[in-house]
Amino acid sequence: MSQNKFQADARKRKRDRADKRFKFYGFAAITFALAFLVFFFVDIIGKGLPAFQQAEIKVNVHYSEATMNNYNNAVDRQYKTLVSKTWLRLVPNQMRDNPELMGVDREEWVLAENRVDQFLKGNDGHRLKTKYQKLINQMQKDGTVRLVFNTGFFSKGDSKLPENAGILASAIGSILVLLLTMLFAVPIGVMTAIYLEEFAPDNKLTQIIEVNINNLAAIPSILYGLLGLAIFINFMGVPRSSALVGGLTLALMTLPVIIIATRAALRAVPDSIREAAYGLGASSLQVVWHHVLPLAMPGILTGSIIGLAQAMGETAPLLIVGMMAYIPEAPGSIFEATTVLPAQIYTWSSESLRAFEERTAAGIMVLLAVLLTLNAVAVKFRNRSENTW
Amino acid sequence: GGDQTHIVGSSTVYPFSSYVAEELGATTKFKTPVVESTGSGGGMKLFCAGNGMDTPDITNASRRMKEKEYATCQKNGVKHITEVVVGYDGIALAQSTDAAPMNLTRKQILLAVAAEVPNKEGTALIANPYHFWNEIDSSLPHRKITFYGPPTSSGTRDAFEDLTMKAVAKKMDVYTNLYKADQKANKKYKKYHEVRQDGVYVPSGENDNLIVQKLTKDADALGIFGYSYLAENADRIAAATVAGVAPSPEAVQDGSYKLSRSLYFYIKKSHIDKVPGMKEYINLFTSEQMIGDDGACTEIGLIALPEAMRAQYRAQAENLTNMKPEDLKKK
Amino acid sequence: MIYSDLFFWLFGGLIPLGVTAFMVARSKALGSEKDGSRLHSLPGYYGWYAVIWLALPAMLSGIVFSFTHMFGLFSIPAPMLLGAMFTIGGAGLWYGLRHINVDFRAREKVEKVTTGMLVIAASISVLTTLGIVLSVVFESVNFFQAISFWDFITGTKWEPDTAFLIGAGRDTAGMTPPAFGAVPIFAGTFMITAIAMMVAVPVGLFSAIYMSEYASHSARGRLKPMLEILAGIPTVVYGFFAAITVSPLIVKAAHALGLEADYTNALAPGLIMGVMIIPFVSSLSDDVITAVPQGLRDGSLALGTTKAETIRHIVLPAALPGIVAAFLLATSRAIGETMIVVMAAGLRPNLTANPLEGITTVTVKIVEALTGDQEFDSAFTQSAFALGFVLLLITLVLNIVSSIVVRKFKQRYE
Amino acid sequence: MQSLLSLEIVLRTRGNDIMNKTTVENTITVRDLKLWYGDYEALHGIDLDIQKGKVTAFIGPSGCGKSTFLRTLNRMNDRIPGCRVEGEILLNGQDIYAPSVDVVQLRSYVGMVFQKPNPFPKSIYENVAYAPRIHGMVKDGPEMDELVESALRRASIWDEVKDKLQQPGTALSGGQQQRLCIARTIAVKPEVILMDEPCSALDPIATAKIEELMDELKEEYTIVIVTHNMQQAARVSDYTAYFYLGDLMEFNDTHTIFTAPANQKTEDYITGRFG
Amino acid sequence: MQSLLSLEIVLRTRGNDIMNKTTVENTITVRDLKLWYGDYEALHGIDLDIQKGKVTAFIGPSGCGKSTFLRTLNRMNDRIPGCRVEGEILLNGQDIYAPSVDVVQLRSYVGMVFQKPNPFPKSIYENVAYAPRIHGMVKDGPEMDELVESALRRASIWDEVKDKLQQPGTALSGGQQQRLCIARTIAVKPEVILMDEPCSALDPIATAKIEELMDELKEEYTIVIVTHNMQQAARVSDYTAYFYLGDLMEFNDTHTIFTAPANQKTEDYITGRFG
Ligand SMILES: Nc1ncnc2c1ncn2[C@@H]1O[C@H](COP(=O)(O)OP(=O)(O)OP(=O)(O)O)[C@@H](O)[C@H]1O
Ligand SMILES: Nc1ncnc2c1ncn2[C@@H]1O[C@H](COP(=O)(O)OP(=O)(O)OP(=O)(O)O)[C@@H](O)[C@H]1O
Ligand SMILES: [Mg+2]
Ligand SMILES: [Mg+2]
Ligand SMILES: O=P([O-])([O-])[O-]
Repeated sequence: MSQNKFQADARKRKRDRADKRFKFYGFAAITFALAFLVFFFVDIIGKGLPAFQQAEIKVNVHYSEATMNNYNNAVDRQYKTLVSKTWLRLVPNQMRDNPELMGVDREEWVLAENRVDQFLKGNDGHRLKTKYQKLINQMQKDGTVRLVFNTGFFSKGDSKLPENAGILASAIGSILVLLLTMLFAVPIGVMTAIYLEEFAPDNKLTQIIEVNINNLAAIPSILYGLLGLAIFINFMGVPRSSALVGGLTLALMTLPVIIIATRAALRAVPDSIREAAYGLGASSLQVVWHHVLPLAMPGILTGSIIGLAQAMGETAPLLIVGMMAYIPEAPGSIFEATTVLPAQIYTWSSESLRAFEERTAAGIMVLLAVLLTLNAVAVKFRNRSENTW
Repeated sequence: GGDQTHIVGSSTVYPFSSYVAEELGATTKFKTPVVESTGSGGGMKLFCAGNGMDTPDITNASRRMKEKEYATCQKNGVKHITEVVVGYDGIALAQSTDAAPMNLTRKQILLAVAAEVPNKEGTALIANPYHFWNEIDSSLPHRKITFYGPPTSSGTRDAFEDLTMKAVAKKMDVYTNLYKADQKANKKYKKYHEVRQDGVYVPSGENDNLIVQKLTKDADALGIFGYSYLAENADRIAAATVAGVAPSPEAVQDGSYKLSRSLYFYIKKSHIDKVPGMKEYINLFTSEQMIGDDGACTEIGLIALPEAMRAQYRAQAENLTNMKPEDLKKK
Repeated sequence: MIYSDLFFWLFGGLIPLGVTAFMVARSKALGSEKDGSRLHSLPGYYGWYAVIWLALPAMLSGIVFSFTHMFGLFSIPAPMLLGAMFTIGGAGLWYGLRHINVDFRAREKVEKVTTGMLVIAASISVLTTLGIVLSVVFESVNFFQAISFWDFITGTKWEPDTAFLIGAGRDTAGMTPPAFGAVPIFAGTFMITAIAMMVAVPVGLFSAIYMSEYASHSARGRLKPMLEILAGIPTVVYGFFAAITVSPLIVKAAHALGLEADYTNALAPGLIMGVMIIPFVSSLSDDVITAVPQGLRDGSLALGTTKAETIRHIVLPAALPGIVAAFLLATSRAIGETMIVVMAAGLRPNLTANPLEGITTVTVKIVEALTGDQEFDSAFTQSAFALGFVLLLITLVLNIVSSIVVRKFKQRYE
Repeated sequence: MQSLLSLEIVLRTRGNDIMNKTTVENTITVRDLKLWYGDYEALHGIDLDIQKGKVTAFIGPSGCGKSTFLRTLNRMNDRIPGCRVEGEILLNGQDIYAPSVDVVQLRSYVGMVFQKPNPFPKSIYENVAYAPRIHGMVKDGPEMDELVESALRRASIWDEVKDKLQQPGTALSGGQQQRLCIARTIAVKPEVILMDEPCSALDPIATAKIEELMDELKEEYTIVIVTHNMQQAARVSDYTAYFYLGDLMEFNDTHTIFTAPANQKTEDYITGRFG
Repeated sequence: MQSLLSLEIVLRTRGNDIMNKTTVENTITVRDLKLWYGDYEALHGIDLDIQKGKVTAFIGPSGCGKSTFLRTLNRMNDRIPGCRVEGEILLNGQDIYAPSVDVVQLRSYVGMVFQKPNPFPKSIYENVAYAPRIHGMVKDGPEMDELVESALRRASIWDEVKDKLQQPGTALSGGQQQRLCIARTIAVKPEVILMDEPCSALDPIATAKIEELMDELKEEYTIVIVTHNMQQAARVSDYTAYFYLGDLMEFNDTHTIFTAPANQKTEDYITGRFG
């Protein structure tokens, strides 16, 4: 017995190095993926952050008869191009609502035009004419321009003018579409899963159905767009671009995700619980309703949230059912035209005005924040369900 | 339909149309009309599908309605249609501001993008051999030929072919002789407009911003798109001149810049009393405030019609003049 | 949307009616309980039984009427329809209430109906598949009547311009007939998919190995959701990123190396798509690697092997079917991905092996054909469905293969 | 060897007990019971009478069909797809496989306790109250409280849990969980209680408690127990059935089986020659 | 009672065997071994000598720490997060928990066979050749063939598999799989073989084969076996250790343990009073 029998020899040391290398590959892979994530977020945030500020300028506003006739007269001529049209055009309405304003002449902070905004934020593509640049520089010294938090971004809908564009309408649209998706996909999905997992006989047919459902989960989402177009719009006459058609289309897409997750959750409920309940004389539905479902609930919720989060970020099928449109107002009903956040991002990304670039990125930030929150909630549920038994 | 105006159609008219919609929504009590960019043809298809309130009230187009489309409309009961022209769109050949200025003729453009071009002697057609501009004309720089342009599905592409290729080729004997020799088999040579497919002409998606991005990075390339994009990105891209003329509202209006076309919208009269705000939308769109010389749409890239024509179309819109099928035959 | 209002009224009316029916039936059941005899089922079941007899006929008749209306067979005014439905529902309720007595097995009946509803839900899911397949097949059949299937899948020239022009009603006589050779388009799809897999497979697999074999339980619990964020980022965002950030970087890098690169190169969307599908590979592989029985690891380690040797020689081969399934699933994701390529890849069908050249993909062509200026029944539009059809076939085959493989794997270890 | 012999003494005493009784009442009568899992015949025709108020033990090597047979007695095997039964099982003279039988009702007469304690992840109280509630036995409220208490008392666990009835049943120790499961079964007032290796997951002390409990319960219930532990069978049962490869090899009073098995296989098994 | 007595006869014979031997060589010496799973102390200070060329059996009720202790002997417990060991284990006089010890090397000297047969999902040949190849013991080719054959022969499975060496090991029956696992362990030429209930998943015939095999193997290897089956311990082992709740209650030659246990707990367990 050599003293070194249990110690590493040369060959073993070589094996140890291979061992370390292998572990390093794994580490490197994870690091790469996470590094990309960081790079990605830094890039998007870097692009989108400026959009959360908005330029305002202080000008003399004339509430006069002339303004009433032509809103361009509300400010002095030299400031006309510096002030946002979206503010200007509302002055006559304001005067109509508040007759006492007539004849008033006062200084006010008003929304600046997007070129001013871009110039102030130091964007090279601001396109502000040199003479106005000088003016703005002067105003900066006088303290009559400022950057303030862009509340409009959260309180307004889409606009053709970037300084007025916000995500409210599309966010509401997203919520509405998501609610519809949930309304259709969750009950049907959960019921399907319950049937397949707890009631269906295990025969060829159910196997085919199972394969089918797995397939559905992996079908390119754009094909769901084709389906939505063919079935809901052309066949059933659901209005184009409406929240309903979007919700239904996405529901079809989400359905398999929910089914698969629910089945997994049901399967994870130990059979001993079912046996116990059956042994006490509970009927199959009572077993499911009283015992299995409550226990599977966290898993079902996780799956549903993940499925809905996916639906919320989906764009391609909506492209085909007409949700890429200029829809600046939040829908009043599920039959009205609606836009959703990803669609809004896509439309902004194709706008020609440069100031939309930062809004596109800012929209992405908002969407990501929502999705990450949803995912975090899902992970919480999943962890909870893993701890249950 | 329903309680707000629903507009579909051309992606080219979309920015103006949606601007008007926004203004209407912001300054009146009416709901903001919904504007969907479906492409001119897609819009016609939806518009002509019937008179139901779930069909669009207005369709935009970057070309005129076709007789076939008109017939479909009639067949489906959309009898009374009013046609309105809102302005011109210039088609710009743009390049990076970093590139040396470029002046091209329409014939040179044809030779650069056509699938078949005359050989050196000008006697027969050969597959397009040109990859550098100076191969087409020695006065042009040694610069790689690359076009980023709209795909076949776009009205802009249609116009580009009409205004450059067809316009030149129909006067070039190399092509027309072939047509004359066998009118049936060689009909395509009457007004030749086949675009080469060997990678020199890169069809690019509807997202014109991406083309702008690409142009700023690829100094050799030329991009084909609407004048509004050019106007908006003047710091990054500049237009090539065509026959010495740069695209500008004036040049388009007086006809010296050849690559331009009219933009239209079509009104479904049967909806006008049922849809709140539709009438107001039409009035606003045709107003001076929008499409006049200093109008809001003009500021974002629309090229205004001459004053007289504006008045004419305003009146037409006001009266909801019914379009006659004969009108469509006229060019 | 008068018919949608109808649904509103129907439900609005049914709910209070249902509550009443429930109460009535329940008390009738309780009343029938004489001394000695016990109700067969819990009283609530009798209530539900009545509710079912009320709601089911009413809703069924509503659905039947909606269908006849939709197909234009006949329609009656909405208020009348509403009345008819409530009458039918009332009749049902009356009929149902008559059954209720002590020995009536209400629970069994209610459970039958509930199970029936589960079956219906399951059939909706199944019909969805059928719907997708049918709606795609139907249009493709029209397309393949005009263009031979063989030419479609073997042709190398995709020049549909004239078909598009015909469809748009433009003058095309005498022009080159349209060519629908899908090979270059599929080649583009496969190239991008291949690039994506080259990123996703090594990164995903090694990440999975690290998470399942090396990372502590809590680290794995944190890493996995973080990686899954990659799959949760909307594709439109990836598309934006690929087109605006990555593509120019690649062109710049290529120039630095003296290479020519298009801005619509296949590499940028490929790489980004690869990143996007990393979690598909990593999470699924992680699951199957974790599912490899601990006994195999113990068995190998007890023979005096290192961890890496055990993983490479025992664990990975054992998990292989599952890993392959993960790859196939990721592949089908990549093949069907749309927004990234729509925004970052080109539109030009291009049969090339150079990833720096511009190429196009199936999904891009589908979007192009369905969103541009076109007549709906032109061959050009239908080509979208034909492309979708082949796409569907490919992903179907991939998924079926992968589910078979996974089933095998599970059979072996569960 | 005195330690090994003590077992024999236990057995002998029991045997005498049984012999003294003369009235024999069968609760369950099984005739030519065959069972298939798909194509596999797991039981080859079992004939057996289970006596009222007695403990009957099933023993035999792993996979011989003890559990399978046990589960036919309250039709738990109905749940298994592809499982098919032939033959007759009479419970108090009624065929439990007759089409008119409501399985759900049947199981409230024939309760079951499983190998792994499987309390519901609910409170202790709810664990016991669940079945009486779904069977509509008593109303929630004082009546139910009473029922729960009496069931827990009879399962000899009341004193341990009376102060924490609202705590989850899963938080109890294994042995307590198993007694909770028994209490839950008793709560529906069954006639027969089936137990499938109820102690195999428990420690010795818990096992002793359960065995004691069985002895008390048989006053009121007929008990059938599957066990791997020969000593346990000898200790608790009045009758023992020895199964081997799907056949009932031998069935007799426990004393006889353990002291004078008629069958060589039984003897080999009991003496630990295999298994 | 003759059947129960036969066990005693077996034991007596064995006991005499052991007594006759005088040279005692310890392969493994364990001193005051304590083990914690996190905060839970699973072993409370074990002292034990395992003799070379003998079979030592560990018995005791479930959860008493038999497996835990067994796995400390080749440091398989290193893999369990939160598991901590104190005390000393000497293998041939060398401390196996010394920092200089390479666990991987150690395990090639102390092999292990598990409760559930766990052949690799590879061919039978590869199952056996896997470890020798990694350790670089012989080259692939005739030498390897020879090694594989001799290992399979010694595991008494050669005749059954020699015609299907390329078939997957997982396709064998449970007993064959377990012998394959033994062959695979033997192939690395270990000094000690640890077996954790190697027969508990097997049928009687397969069990008998493995027991036979153990008897042959102890000529060359030191064998430590955990078993639940008292009869098995009595049949195969030379020494028996009785564990109870993390303590080594009693350790002695098998005969003494089974006939005259010093400890009341041991006696209760052996006589089946619990467990
Ligand atoms: N659900 C099933 N499907 C198919 N075969 C089964 C099923 N359940 C049990 N078997 C088979 O039926 C036979 C009897 O099994 P059973 O579980 O009744 O044995 P057992 O005597 O209870 O064994 P153990 O002591 O291990 O619990 C075995 O061969 C088993 O493999
Ligand atoms: N990985 C672990 N983590 C925490 N506790 C453990 C772990 N493994 C075992 N234990 C605990 O340590 C104690 C001893 O377990 P061990 O598995 O050694 O018992 P055993 O005697 O082998 O029992 P069995 O006969 O059931 O195999 C038990 O209380 C067990 O719950
Ligand atoms: Mg059993
Ligand atoms: Mg153990
Ligand atoms: O959308 P178009 O204007 O290109 O038809």
